[in-house]
Amino acid sequence: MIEITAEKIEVQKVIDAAYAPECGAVAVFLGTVRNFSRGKQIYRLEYEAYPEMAAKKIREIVEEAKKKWEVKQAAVSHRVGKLEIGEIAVVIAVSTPHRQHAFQACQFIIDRLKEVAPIWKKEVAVDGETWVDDHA
Amino acid sequence: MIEITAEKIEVQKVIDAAYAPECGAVAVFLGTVRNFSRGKQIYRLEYEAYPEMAAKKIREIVEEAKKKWEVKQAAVSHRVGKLEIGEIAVVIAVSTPHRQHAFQACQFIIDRLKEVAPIWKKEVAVDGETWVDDHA
Amino acid sequence: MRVTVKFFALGRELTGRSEMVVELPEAATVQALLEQLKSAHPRFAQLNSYLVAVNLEYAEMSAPLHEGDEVAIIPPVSGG
Amino acid sequence: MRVTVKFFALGRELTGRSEMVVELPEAATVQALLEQLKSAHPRFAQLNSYLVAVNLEYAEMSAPLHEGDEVAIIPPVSGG
Repeated sequence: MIEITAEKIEVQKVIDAAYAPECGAVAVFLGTVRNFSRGKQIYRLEYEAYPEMAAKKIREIVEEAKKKWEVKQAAVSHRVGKLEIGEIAVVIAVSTPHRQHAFQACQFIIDRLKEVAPIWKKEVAVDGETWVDDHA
Repeated sequence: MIEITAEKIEVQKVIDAAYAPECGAVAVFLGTVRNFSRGKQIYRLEYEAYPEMAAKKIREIVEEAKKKWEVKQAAVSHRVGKLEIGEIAVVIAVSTPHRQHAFQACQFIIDRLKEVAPIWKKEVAVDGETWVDDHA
Repeated sequence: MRVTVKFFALGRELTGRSEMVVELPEAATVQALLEQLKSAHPRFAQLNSYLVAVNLEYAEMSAPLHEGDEVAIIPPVSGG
Repeated sequence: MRVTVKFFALGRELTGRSEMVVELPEAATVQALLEQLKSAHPRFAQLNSYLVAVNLEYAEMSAPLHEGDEVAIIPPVSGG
């Protein structure tokens, strides 16, 4: 399961989609909306995606993770639209037979997703709106 | 939240217990019952704990993690009793402002838990029952 | 030939458009498309950092375009 | 003095007990308790790898025990 969705993400659904009976470990990453960023109070975030390309890039990242580690199953759900503080922007779940691989693969997927997936966030803060550029 | 429980673990509850509004990252680890272990087909696992000491040790591990990394909130739930294939034995959730810390602290907690928490598992397999000794 | 150009995030806000169809000479490159966009949409020229994707894949400035290509202007990403 | 001894997992199965109260001389050590357990419960002697906890903390063999202590025999752990 790889999805770009405007609906609230149900963590359990993403975990279920990553289930594999031969695996004893599932590593999960949740990216959530913080109340402060770069020293400013945040009201909300607005996520926008190029959904077809984002899904394609994330599929490629997952395939790359499967080559590097013993990943049996992985699922990624990324939300778009307006998100309030505490809401979940992204959930990544990775099943592996052994836990070290689960952590490494999960971290790889979120790191690469942030680098290459065409998804953008705008911070709506006390001093206005800013499109975030993490790589600037 | 640190608990040793005979009830099925609800992942979302553990994640909720690790929620911190100033955090943008939650790393979660799920340990689940695999269908194969050491080349044998497993029917089920039976977990036993020394609950008071297990909870105390896990609290200490979480405190240690909070000293090493910027962990704002952490929650651990470990199940005891008979578990079928696919059931969840342990859930660990860790909230941090930045994701690298979340992964590192979560992995540290599960690694240390497996080393020092007085919790035991018996594999019920095709060829009989064995108390697992991961450190042998 | 015609290509479809998609804009997102700051690029969408600057141009006021999420999509437009652009008429180009045969075998025009990504670079040629961008120059045409900048002269036709001065506010697009204000977008000073972006990559370009052609048919869902990041592309070089020198890549030739073809009839019906979907070109996307990709400002710095910040998902997750 | 009396201490309570708790058994878990293989230790529990070998002794057939999850808990027992043991009478010991004043200031007996963990080591002395273990020797007494081994001679009173030959099947306990079959447990060949374990640690000992006193009042919820891992303890040395030389640690002195006190009235009312809760001692636990901790076979190799395998949680998670």
